[in-house]
Parts: sequence; C-alpha cells; structure tokens
Amino acid sequence: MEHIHTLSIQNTYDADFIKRVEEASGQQVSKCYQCGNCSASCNYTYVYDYPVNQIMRLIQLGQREIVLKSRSIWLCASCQACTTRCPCNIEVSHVMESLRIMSREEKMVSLKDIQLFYDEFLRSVKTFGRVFETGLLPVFNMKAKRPFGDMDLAPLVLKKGKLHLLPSRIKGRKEVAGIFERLEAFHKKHEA
Amino acid sequence: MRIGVFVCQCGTNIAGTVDTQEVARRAGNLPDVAYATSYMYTCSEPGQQEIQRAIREKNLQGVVVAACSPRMHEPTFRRAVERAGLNRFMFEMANIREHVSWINNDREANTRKAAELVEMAVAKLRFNQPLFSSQISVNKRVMVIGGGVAGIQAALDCSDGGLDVVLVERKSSIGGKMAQLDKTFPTVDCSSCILGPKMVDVVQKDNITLHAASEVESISGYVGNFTVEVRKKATYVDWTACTGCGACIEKCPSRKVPDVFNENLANARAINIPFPQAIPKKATINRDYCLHFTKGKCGTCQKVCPTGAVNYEMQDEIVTEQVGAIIVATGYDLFDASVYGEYGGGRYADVISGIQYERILSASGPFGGHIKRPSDGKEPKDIVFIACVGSRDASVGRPYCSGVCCMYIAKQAILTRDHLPDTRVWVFYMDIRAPGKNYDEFVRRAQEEYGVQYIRGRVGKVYPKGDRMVVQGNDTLLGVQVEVEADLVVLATGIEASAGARELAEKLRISYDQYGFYMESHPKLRPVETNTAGVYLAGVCQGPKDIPSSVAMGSAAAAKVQALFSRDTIETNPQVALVNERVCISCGKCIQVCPFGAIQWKELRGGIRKAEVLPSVCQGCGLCNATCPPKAIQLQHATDNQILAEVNALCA
Amino acid sequence: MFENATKQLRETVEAALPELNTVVGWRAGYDPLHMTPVFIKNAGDLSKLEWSPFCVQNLSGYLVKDPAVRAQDPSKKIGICVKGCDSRSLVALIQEKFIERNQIHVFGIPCRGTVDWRRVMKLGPLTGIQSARVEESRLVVEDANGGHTFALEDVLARKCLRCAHPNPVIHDVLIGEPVTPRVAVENSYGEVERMEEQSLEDRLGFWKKELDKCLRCYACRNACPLCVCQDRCIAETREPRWLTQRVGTSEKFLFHFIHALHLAGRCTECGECERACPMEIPVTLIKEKLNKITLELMSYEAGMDPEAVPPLLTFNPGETGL
Amino acid sequence: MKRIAYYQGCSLEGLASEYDISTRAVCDALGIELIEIPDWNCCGSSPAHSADPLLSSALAGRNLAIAEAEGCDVVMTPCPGCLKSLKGALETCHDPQQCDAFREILGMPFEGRIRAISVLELLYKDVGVDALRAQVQKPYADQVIVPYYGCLLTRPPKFADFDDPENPVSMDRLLEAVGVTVPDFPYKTECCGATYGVTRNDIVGKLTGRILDMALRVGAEAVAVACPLCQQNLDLRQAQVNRHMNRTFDLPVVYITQVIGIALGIAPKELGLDKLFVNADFLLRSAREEEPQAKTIG
Amino acid sequence: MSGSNSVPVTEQGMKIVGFLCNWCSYGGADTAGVCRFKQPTDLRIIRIPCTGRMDPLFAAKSLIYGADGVLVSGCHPRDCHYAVGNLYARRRLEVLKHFLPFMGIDPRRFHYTWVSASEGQLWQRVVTDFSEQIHQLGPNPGIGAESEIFEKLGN
Repeated sequence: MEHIHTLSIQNTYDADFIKRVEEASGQQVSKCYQCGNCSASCNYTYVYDYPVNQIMRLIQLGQREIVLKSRSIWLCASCQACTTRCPCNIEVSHVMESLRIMSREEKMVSLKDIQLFYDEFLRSVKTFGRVFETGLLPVFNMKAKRPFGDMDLAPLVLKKGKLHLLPSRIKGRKEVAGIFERLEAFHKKHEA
Repeated sequence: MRIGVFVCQCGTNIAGTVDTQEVARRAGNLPDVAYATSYMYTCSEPGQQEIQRAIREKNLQGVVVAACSPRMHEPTFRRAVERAGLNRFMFEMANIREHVSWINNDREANTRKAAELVEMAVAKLRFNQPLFSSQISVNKRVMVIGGGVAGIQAALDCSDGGLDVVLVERKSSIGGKMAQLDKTFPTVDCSSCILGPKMVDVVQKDNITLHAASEVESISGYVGNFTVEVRKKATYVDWTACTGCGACIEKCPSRKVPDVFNENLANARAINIPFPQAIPKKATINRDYCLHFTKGKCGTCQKVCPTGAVNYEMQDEIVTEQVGAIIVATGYDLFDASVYGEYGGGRYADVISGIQYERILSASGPFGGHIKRPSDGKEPKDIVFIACVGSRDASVGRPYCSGVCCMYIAKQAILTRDHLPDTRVWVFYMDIRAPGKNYDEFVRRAQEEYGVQYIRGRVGKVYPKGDRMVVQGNDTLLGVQVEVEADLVVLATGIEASAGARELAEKLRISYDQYGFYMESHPKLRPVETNTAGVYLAGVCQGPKDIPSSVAMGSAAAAKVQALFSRDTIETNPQVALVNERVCISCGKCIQVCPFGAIQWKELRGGIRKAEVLPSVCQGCGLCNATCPPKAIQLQHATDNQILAEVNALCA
Repeated sequence: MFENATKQLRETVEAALPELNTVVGWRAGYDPLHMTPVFIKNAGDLSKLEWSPFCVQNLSGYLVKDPAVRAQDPSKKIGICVKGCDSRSLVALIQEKFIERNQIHVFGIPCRGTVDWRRVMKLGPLTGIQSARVEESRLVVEDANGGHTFALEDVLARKCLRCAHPNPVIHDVLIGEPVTPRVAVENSYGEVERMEEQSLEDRLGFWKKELDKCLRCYACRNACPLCVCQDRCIAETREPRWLTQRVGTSEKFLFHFIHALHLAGRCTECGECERACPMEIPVTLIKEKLNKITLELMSYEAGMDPEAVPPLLTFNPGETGL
Repeated sequence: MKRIAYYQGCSLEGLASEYDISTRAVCDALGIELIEIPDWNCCGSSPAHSADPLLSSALAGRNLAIAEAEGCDVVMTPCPGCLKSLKGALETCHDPQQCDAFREILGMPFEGRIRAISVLELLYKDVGVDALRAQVQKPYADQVIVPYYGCLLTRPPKFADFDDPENPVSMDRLLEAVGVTVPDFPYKTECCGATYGVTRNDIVGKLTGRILDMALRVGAEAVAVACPLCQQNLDLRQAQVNRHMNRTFDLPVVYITQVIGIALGIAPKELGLDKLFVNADFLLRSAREEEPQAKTIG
Repeated sequence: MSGSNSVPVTEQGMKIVGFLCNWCSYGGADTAGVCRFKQPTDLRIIRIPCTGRMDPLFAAKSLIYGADGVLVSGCHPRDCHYAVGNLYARRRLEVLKHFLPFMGIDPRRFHYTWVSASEGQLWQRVVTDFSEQIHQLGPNPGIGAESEIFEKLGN
C-alpha cells in the first residue's frame, strides 16, 4: 500500500463502481456509518493495508483502483465476524468476496500467490473432481516460487499415513468439468 | 350550490412544481364552481381574508382550498369560513402539497393530479351538509399514568392549577428511573436531592390521589368523561396502617431476594421498601420469595409489625376513577445488554450496564458509593465505557439514538475520576451527541479536565483474561485495532419503549411507532397531544429524552389539560354516524360491530325497533356504515354519497 | 316412494298444527313438474301439502319477507318445511336474529335432490305434462306424446349434484331417514375450480357475456332468503346512490358485486337466485366462489351453527394467514 | 433410525481422515444410517467462492442433486466449509433471480428440497444432549477441554441458522453430556487463519497461537473442534506456530466426534486417535468404566 | 374526468384510487411528503376515517368503472385508532382480493396494506411498488364495450 497523501476525490470518483459493488454483493454500501466494528472484530486487520471500515469508506467514495488493488480484500478469510457484528446489517464479508471477484476480472489482484493457490485448487477440482492435496501443494509451491513451503510438514504427514500419492479421481469428472465449461459459456453468452 | 375554489401556491412549495393558475382555471369549469383563484399563502391572515371576502362577494355556499394536508390546516380554514358565516363543514381541502408538489417534480403530471384532487373535493363538497356540534360536560379530574419525573411534574402542575389529580404508578414507589440515578448531567447535582422534594409534594397535596403498586386495567369513555378501572395490586401490607418503620424488613428471614432497585447488585428482603426516600414509604411483600407464600410456614413480619398492617390474605382490588383527561407518562426500559453476546453482559460479573454503574456510584447504592467491581469488590484501575449498546444499531432493531447515553457516560466518567483519581477511564464511542445547554462543554470537560480517554470506534468483543476483561476495539481515527484491559466494563445501554407500552396504548386507543414509543399528534406542532382527544403524553414514553425535556413535557401536558378544563363543556364532534330509520331493516349488525357500544336499539311503536346512535359515544370510525347492508346508517361527512362522489369524479 | 313421505309429512304436521300459527310447505303447482308454496292454517288444508323432488322452493325467506307470515299471533310458533339446504338458510337467519329459534317449528326433510325443470325441458321438449314421478334413479314423465324417462343425474338441479348437506342441520322433527351426502363440502366446488382454471381474460369474457344478459329485474335478489334489504336495496336507492338506471354492463357487474358481497360469509347456496333468474345466468356460482373463499381463509361454512358469528361480522386479531 | 446423506468432502479424505472415521463410528453407534453420496465431488471451497458464486453453487449443487436422487432429505457434512457451499447452493437454487442460471450451469435435475446440516447440528439437535447422555458408556472423569467452534459453524447467523453466533453452546453441552469439564472459552469463534496455512502460515501462526494460548490460560488439557481446517491449523501446524511465536505448545486438538466416540465406548483406533499429530491419549488415560446409566456430570 | 382533459389515458399516467385511513396511512403519506420522498403521480387519495369504513364495494366500484388500481391502507393491525376497524377490514378486503379474479378482474390491481403515520419511507415504497405494478399491467381493460360513454353519476 502506498500512503495516500491527498485524494482528489472527484478525479478518481467512480460512481459506476459503487453501483457494481452494490449489485454484485446485494449490499447497500451507503448504510455504513463508519462505526469501525468490522475492523475491531477482524482478526486480519494487522495484515491489511486498509482496515475493513476503510475499504467500505473507499467504496463509498468510489475509489475503485485503491480498493481493487488492495491487499486487504485478498487477506480476508471470510470468517464472517464483520458481517455478524455489523450494526447496519451489511454483509461486509459478502462485499469483500465481490471485490475479490471484481479485482480478478479487472486484473488488479495484488496478492498473486493467493490467487494462484485458488486457481491451482480449482484446476485440481476441474481435473479430478476432488482436490488432490498432495499434488496441489508442490505445484503451487513451484509456481509461487517458494519450493520449500510447508516442506517441514511432509514427514509428519507421511508418518501418519495421510499422504496419498495418487489423486482420487471420481467417475463424474466430465460432469464436474462440464460445470466449469457451462459457466464459461454462460458468461460469454451474457457478455455478448 | 355556489362553490369557491382557492388554490394555494404556498410560496414556491406548491407553485414550484404545480401550475396553480392552471389548477384554478380548470376548477372554474367544474359544475357549481362560481369562483376559482390561486393565492400565494392561503393560510396567512390576508389569505383567509380573501376567502372570507369571496364568500361574501360571490355569495359562496361552500369552499374548497387546495393546499397542504388537511391534518395541518383544515381547522384553520374551517374557522375562517365559519367567520364568514358558512357552516364549517361546508368546506373541503385538496392536499396538493404533501401528496403532490412535494413528492414529484413533473410539473405537468402534478398539475393534472392537483386538478383532479380539486375536482374530487368539489364533487364531495356538493354532497356536504351543515353539521352542528353539541356540548358535553367535562369532568375536571385528570389521571396521570406513571410516576416518574415527567408524571410527577404533570401531576404537580395540574394540582397547582387546582385540578383533582389521580396518579397511578406501577411500582410501589413513585420516582421512576430518576430515583435510581446518582447525579444528573451536566450540572452533576444529586438526583434524589432535586427529585425528593417533588415526590414529597405529591403526597402532601390534598388534591392528588396516589395509587402506587397499581396498573390501569381498562379505559372507556371519551374526552371529558373517561372511566378508568385501576387494579391496585395486593401488597399484603395494609398501607393505611403501615408507618414505614422497617421493623418487618429487619426481621424478614428471606434475605436472598434480588434488589431490583439496585439493579440486582445487592440482595433485598422478601418484605421491602425499595429505597429510603420511597413515596409512599410503605412495605410490600414479594410473593415469589416470601416464606409464608413459598413454604407456608413463616409469619415473622406479621408478628413484628407494630401496627398489625401485614395481611397475607390481601387480594388485588379494582377501583374505578372518573376523569376528564389522561396524561400518559409511562417512561421507558433499558435495553437488555445480554443481546450482545460478544460483550458478555449478563455472563461476566464485571460487565455491567450504565444504570448498574449509577447504583454503584450512589451513596445509597449497594456499595455505599464506593466504586467496586461486582465480582470481587476490588477497586477498578481501568474502566471502559462502551457507547451505543442497543442504540443506533439496526441489527438489534434499535436504529435510533437514545439521546442520553453520551451524556451519562461523560457524567459517570467524570464522577469516576472524581472518586478515584488514579483510575483510568476509557470511552469507546461512535459520535458524541451533546446538543443541549452546556452539554458539549460538559463532554469536553470530561476529556480536557478529567483526562478521560475517548476512542472512536465500536467495540468488537469483550472477553476475560485472567481477572481482567479485554476490550477489543478499533480506533477508526488511527485506523488500527486497539485493545484495552479493564477491571470493569460499563455498557451504556440505550432506551427502549416500556415493556407494557403497546398493551396500554391499545387500552388508550393511541398509536405507537414500530419501537413502541407513543405517537404524538404532530411531530412539531402537537407534540404532547395524541390522536385520541383528551389523552396527552409526557416524557420518554413518546421517545428518548433527558430529564429537562421530560419535565418540560410534563408541564406542557399539564397546561394542555388545564386549557381543556378551562371550559365547563366541550363541543362534540358532529362527524358521527346517523341512522335513517326509514331505511333501517333492524338487522342489528351495526350494534354488533360497533367497537364503542355507541349504537343501541330504539323501540318504536308496534314493537318495531331501529338502530340509534349515541352521538357523544360515537367516535366516527364508520365501521357501522361499511357493515350496514342497506346503508341506513351513514357516517356524517364521510357518507356513501360523499365517498362515491369522489370515486365517480375519478372513475366514472 | 314419495307418497309415503308426503303421508308422513301430513301426519306430522297435523299432530303439531294446533300449536302453530301456520305451516309453510309445498303444494302442487300448475303442472306436475312444478310445485308452489302453501300456507297451512288448519287441518282442512292438509291434503294440499306435498313432498317430492319437485319441491324446489326454499321457503325460509317467507319467514322474514312475507308480511302475512310475520304478522302472526306471537304466542304461537310458525311451522316450516325444509330440505337440507333450506335449513341452512334458517340457521343463517337465526344467527342474524331475523328469526328466533324458539319461534319456529321445523319439519326437516332429508333430500336426495330436486328436479330442475329447465334441464328436463332441454332434454326433451314436453307438452301437456300429465304426470311426473321419480323412481329410484329415474325421472318418469308422461305428456301428450306418451312416457319419457330421464336419468335423474341429468335432471337434478345443479346445486343438488354438489350437495354436501342433504339433511336438515336444524329441525324439530325429521321426516324420513337421513341421507348420505354426495360430496364433502371441500369437494363441492368443482365448478368454481373449473372457472378458476381458466385465464383471467376468459373469466372476464364469461361473466361479461353472462351478466350482460341481466335485466336488473332483481328476481335473484327477491328470491334470496338472506337478501333482507329488499326494497331498500342499495342497487335501487338514491340515498345513497350506488347505481344509476343506466343499462350498461358495468352497472350489471356492480349490481351482482353488491348482491354477492352482501352475501359473503352468509350465503347457504340454496340456489334460489339462480333458479329465479329468467335469463338463466349462473348467479349462484358467484356466491359459491365467495363461500369457497371464506371456507379456505376462515374455515367457515355459512348456516351450520346458530351460535356462530358470520366471519365478516367479526375478526380475529391473531389472524396471520390473511 | 435415520437415513442421512453423508458428504465427507476432500479434507476428510486426506489430512482429516480421522474426522471421517470418527463421524461414521459415532453415527453408527447412535443408530444413524449415513448414505455416502455416490461419486461426490469437491465443493470448490473458498477458491470457488472467490472466483464466481455460481461456480461454488453448481459444484456443491451436483452433490446435493445426487443426494436428492438417492431419496434423502437431509445431507450432513462434518466440514463447515463444505456446509457453507452446500447451503449457498440451496440459497442460489431458491433465489428467483439466480435459479435459472444455476440450473443451466448445474446441468442436472435438482429440486432443492434437501436440507444441509453439520455433524454438530445432527448431534445437538437431531440426537440431542439428553439422548447422547443416555448412551454414554465411559464418561470422562475430570478432563478439561475447551470447545473451539471456528468461524463458519454459526456465522453469519442468518445463513448458519444454528446456535448463538457470539457465544455458541452446542459443543459445550455435548462435551458436558459425556462428562467433560468445560471452562468458559472466550476464543470460541475467533478465526484460526483459515486457508492461509498454505499461502501465509505466519498469519496462522499468530491467530492459532492466540487460541492455543487462551486455551492454556483457562486450564484446558485439549481443544475440541468440529472443522478439519481448524484442526489442521491447530494440530498439524502446531510446530509451525511454536516456531513463529517462540512457544512450546503441546496441546492435543481433538475432533468432537472423537471425544464423544471414546465416551460411547468405541475403540480409539476406530476413531483415528492415533492419526492426530499431538498425542491425545489423555482422553483414554482417565476414562473409566462405569455403569451404563452413569450419573451425569456437568 | 372533467371536460378539460383531452390527453389519452396512457399519457396521463394511470388512475389509481387510494383509500387511506385518516389516522395512520394518510398521516404516513403526509410524512412521506414532508420528507420529500419521491413518488409516482398516479395515485389519487380519498381520505376515510378508518379502514373499518372501507366498504369493499368502494374498491369494486372503482375497478368496475375503470380505475387502473385501488390501494387501501390503514393502521397496522392492533394499532387502529378505533381499536378494531382494520381487523374487520382485513377480512373483508382479503375476501375481495380473492374474489376479484373470479370475476375476471386482475387481483394485482387491488392492494391493501398497513402503513403508520411514522412510516413515510414505507409509504413511498408502497406507492412506488404498486404504481409500478399497475404500469406493468397497463390500463384496466374495463368491463364492457358499453363502458365508454357514461353520464357522470351524481350530475
């Protein structure tokens, strides 16, 4: 995060962004009155570049780029503490989830590792029908250029006989892959 | 009929989005309309004179004013046409401001709509008949329901004005919430010192009848002549004999009774006087804890009572009071903090409510005015106040501001620093709401002179760690999460409508909002009246407010009652149902449905009976009219023909 | 088979007659398919009294509408003969206090259905009818051209084919054995349901076509035992003036809305309105729909319990289904 | 007794296999017939949610559709993450604005009649605390265990529709029913770091460290969990936590089904007690034989 | 309509008749106005003392004679100024709502609801939603071909 010195609000104000966030999340962002309870309740505030309440504030001010490029939205674990305690009945966690999707769509993802892990995860699902934990981790580590991540755990897991060397492939792999394909087709159709 | 139509421009309020000239022009083409014009401010004195002049010069028999809501100015214009010699019911209003000009900017559509509303009003007016009031006598006694500071003020003011007052209080002593407070903001004067003398006054006034430990059972009648049944609950002590000496309390063996007055921070006895300054200072037995009632084997209080006042056989008693007006001052409840699971109120002994802290601060409280925490009696070194617990929170159904918490937090913070200069005080708040004389200065003093730390942000969670509590919050001004360890956490619980408010409202036939606060007749101009004539509001039952406002409202309600009682009779509303005996088929359905018992059988010759309306009892709801199959019973001023004329103006 | 019933009815009425002002019953009409009301005042008239499936008229209306019946010796009761459907009208009138239960003596007759002469005439044009009788499940008619036999199902009145209450719900004396109902009340709204299945446009078309035939002769209203307003009916008054004399479909609609809504929660489906209609408009069907609504919304069936309050004359604060 | 569709989810096939076998063993002992959803697939978990809500709903929807075709009207999953996906799919299916797209992408018949619950909800609501207590063979004597619910079991309340979101008590009551002493645990619902074990295990180190620390402070001998991810973070990664936090935690982290299983008299091996990374034999140590109608403790 | 109108119905907007009780809903509509809550212009409000005064025939008559919509609003149940008027109305209007479609009148043209004097925002929503619904339904096709030439009642 870069420290914001002066925000020329009108220059970067994007009214359409506010509307799209509200539509995607089904939440009315203007209800937020900045009590800060979401940030008070969020266990991840300390790793965020902007606390959740500031993310909400930035949306209210239509600051699309700052929001979608923020690390906060990718560090949110969807633990729902913010949603549960919001006095304005805003599903804050849902807003964060919608921001992640928008940030991908607009190619503004700041934390590529997390996106990478998610992508590899879904690729595993698309290929095997289930997640292949043992296979997923090395591939992710390699792509993320951190070849030794979690390697300390391998011997432990091996000892407990929990490491499967082969993926469990389901019979309905094609059906699962079909879901991915139909989804893609669906979006293409609606864009057109 | 010769009808005059006056289209008000209301400055630009109406003329801004409605072509009032055009509305007047179209009105001029309507049948029976002899005169139509547009005027800048029809409700102003010259505006009213213009109407009166037109009535005389144009020989008008009926008047339509197209202006604001009839709920606003119908009485004004009725008086105006009356002064020009017309019957005041030969007048109709078309609401082209609240229902037209203020809710849409489409000038053309608005103009058309306004013209049609005028057309409907003219159509109705053509069926209007002159109606005349009759006089009914007024019983110049007033009942005040609720003996908190608002009710006490209302009762004393009425009493000073020479009226007989009946004061009904649910608890065994008057005083309300204010009696529980230690000090009052922003002057930090002692609450019981300023309230006490007023409470004493109540019993010393000859013209005030006090029913404590009593509740309103039922209400019937109408303005000037209400009949109220009051249930005097069995206290098991004959209050005419009880001297309040306290001998019974001292000897009572049942010692683990929650002390409600002290917000359960201490124990009371099964026979009890809630606090030393109680009015009336009379003992009451709590059946749930009294060994005589629970085990059937104690009789100590009866034995020790020097006046033999204890009576275990006592039953509830119903007394009937006849009054001409009612002031409702039933106060409020405090939000139940245990709704917020994340704050641990009700689960952790050292997480308490603001009113509990008030009792802790009070010299007559459970700890004699020494600040100790409930769990272990230790003096707290860090105290955290959390604002807006049950206020401004839609997720718990309380989106409104309680209006007093910011101030009582500041007061309690100052008192804390006064009592314990070494104790640190932290306040988590969202915004400071301190509009009032010397209020904001008071909050500033808490920060500037008393060093109270204010942290802007709602608290996420409170949890125990060792023998302290951790308050996990957020400083939104810094944008960081903060933690404060505290020995005592005070939740500034907000105001909510009294638990029985809705039930009482139904007995009184007054309205309440979605939170249970009573609705005033007009939010600005009729703040103490209700929509039921003769019933007035005082204090927090109408909405959150502080002590000065409650007292002012008590006085205002008393003034309203005195104005009502300044005459010996009041005019009845002639907009009541009327039976056309020739058409009545004697089916009795109107009698069956009337909510007020205002219709009865009238015997004619030959054993034939017809329905008959008692005009002083009829409230004018028209249910009978809608029910009557041949429409023999017609609600005056809202007859079938009048409503049909409006429908026909639109749909025929 | 109905000779016996008639005989039993005459004997029963005869036994009770001394204590009664008059007994309202049926007698033979202008041809064997038609009956007509009769007022039995003394034993000499008893031979006129008849009971057969041609006794279609609901006589209960006479108790409130006919001034001759009303102006009786108040110390004596009035006798009245009722079928199952008719008895429900009595109950409704008792509920609404137009008649008092202890002022009437009810001769209840379980009924297997009455014959709708219009349906007979539609099946075979008959001339010079000499006799008509119901044998088991057939109607046998003799006219100038000889004998004709009809299946009873083809000639029973529409209301009888869907009858859920063939046995009088109140009576002082019952003539004959109780009859098993054809259908349960929940299942008696087949025709309404068929209408409901049509599109909104079709239904509007149907009623426009049907109600446009209306002459506003008010025969339906006059025949209805529960249309207690009679000449003060708001379809005709100026004070208030709900309807003009203009002959338009809208006026006809509004008149039938008035008629139907005034009967909502009260109509006992005796079918007199439909029978009386010279234009054969299915006007009872409108009320059947309203009854189905009150049954579904408020579990109420009109004319069953003299103590019950009709649903639109009361309320239930806790009602949440509405 | 009951026939309930069982959706184990990917975690229970791998790192959380003991949660799977202990769930099956406990249900078997309580007379609940679990029908494993044939050929089930991954629900997509957080990656699917963060990619496209419709993807998540459709992936979860396939499993629900199969379960419905098997004639089940309840599907139970031990994994709160999977439960979130299953419930999300049902919500999408019943949302008039999304249901057409959902059906199109799912591509198989599905009515959405089925109800999705967690194993905790099954034990707490369908079996019930009293019924469980009645079946205890070996009540615990003096073990002190804190229940850790994690984020998703009760949140957000409108969606989870189970227990209190701030102070849930279902696991407390179940533990008490089998004789465990349950202290007040303020971190019942604090997040453990969720999926950041792989990408940011420093976060897990800090958040899990807080939870373990609080558990020790309130005197717990172990933490009971009902989520495979929480268990993984608290147990498998405990060594990583120790490294990050410079601590020496050695606190067993057991599945609620394992704790209950022992009390129901099921052999530890059949509950996969040996699969836990931090040894949890203390559960057996003090478990003692008693009359079946043993008095209730707690 | 008065003779001054020559604009075709669709351009004039829809003809919606509102029957509002004086105490709650009329006040709610006033509140909405005072708060300047924007609303469509199709509604014409007739003030009645209480929904208990509401003979369902007023609504029926309006719809039969060409109103595009009828909206009835009163105090919330249990909150009636006259204690129980709205509770009677609730039954009567619900019956009407079920009855209208049987006669071929679209029940979506008739709506009854409860709005208190404080609920300006709710009133705005009620009016907006109902007006939108009526616009979607289009003009009331009316009862018959004959229903075009009417002498004005009461003339």
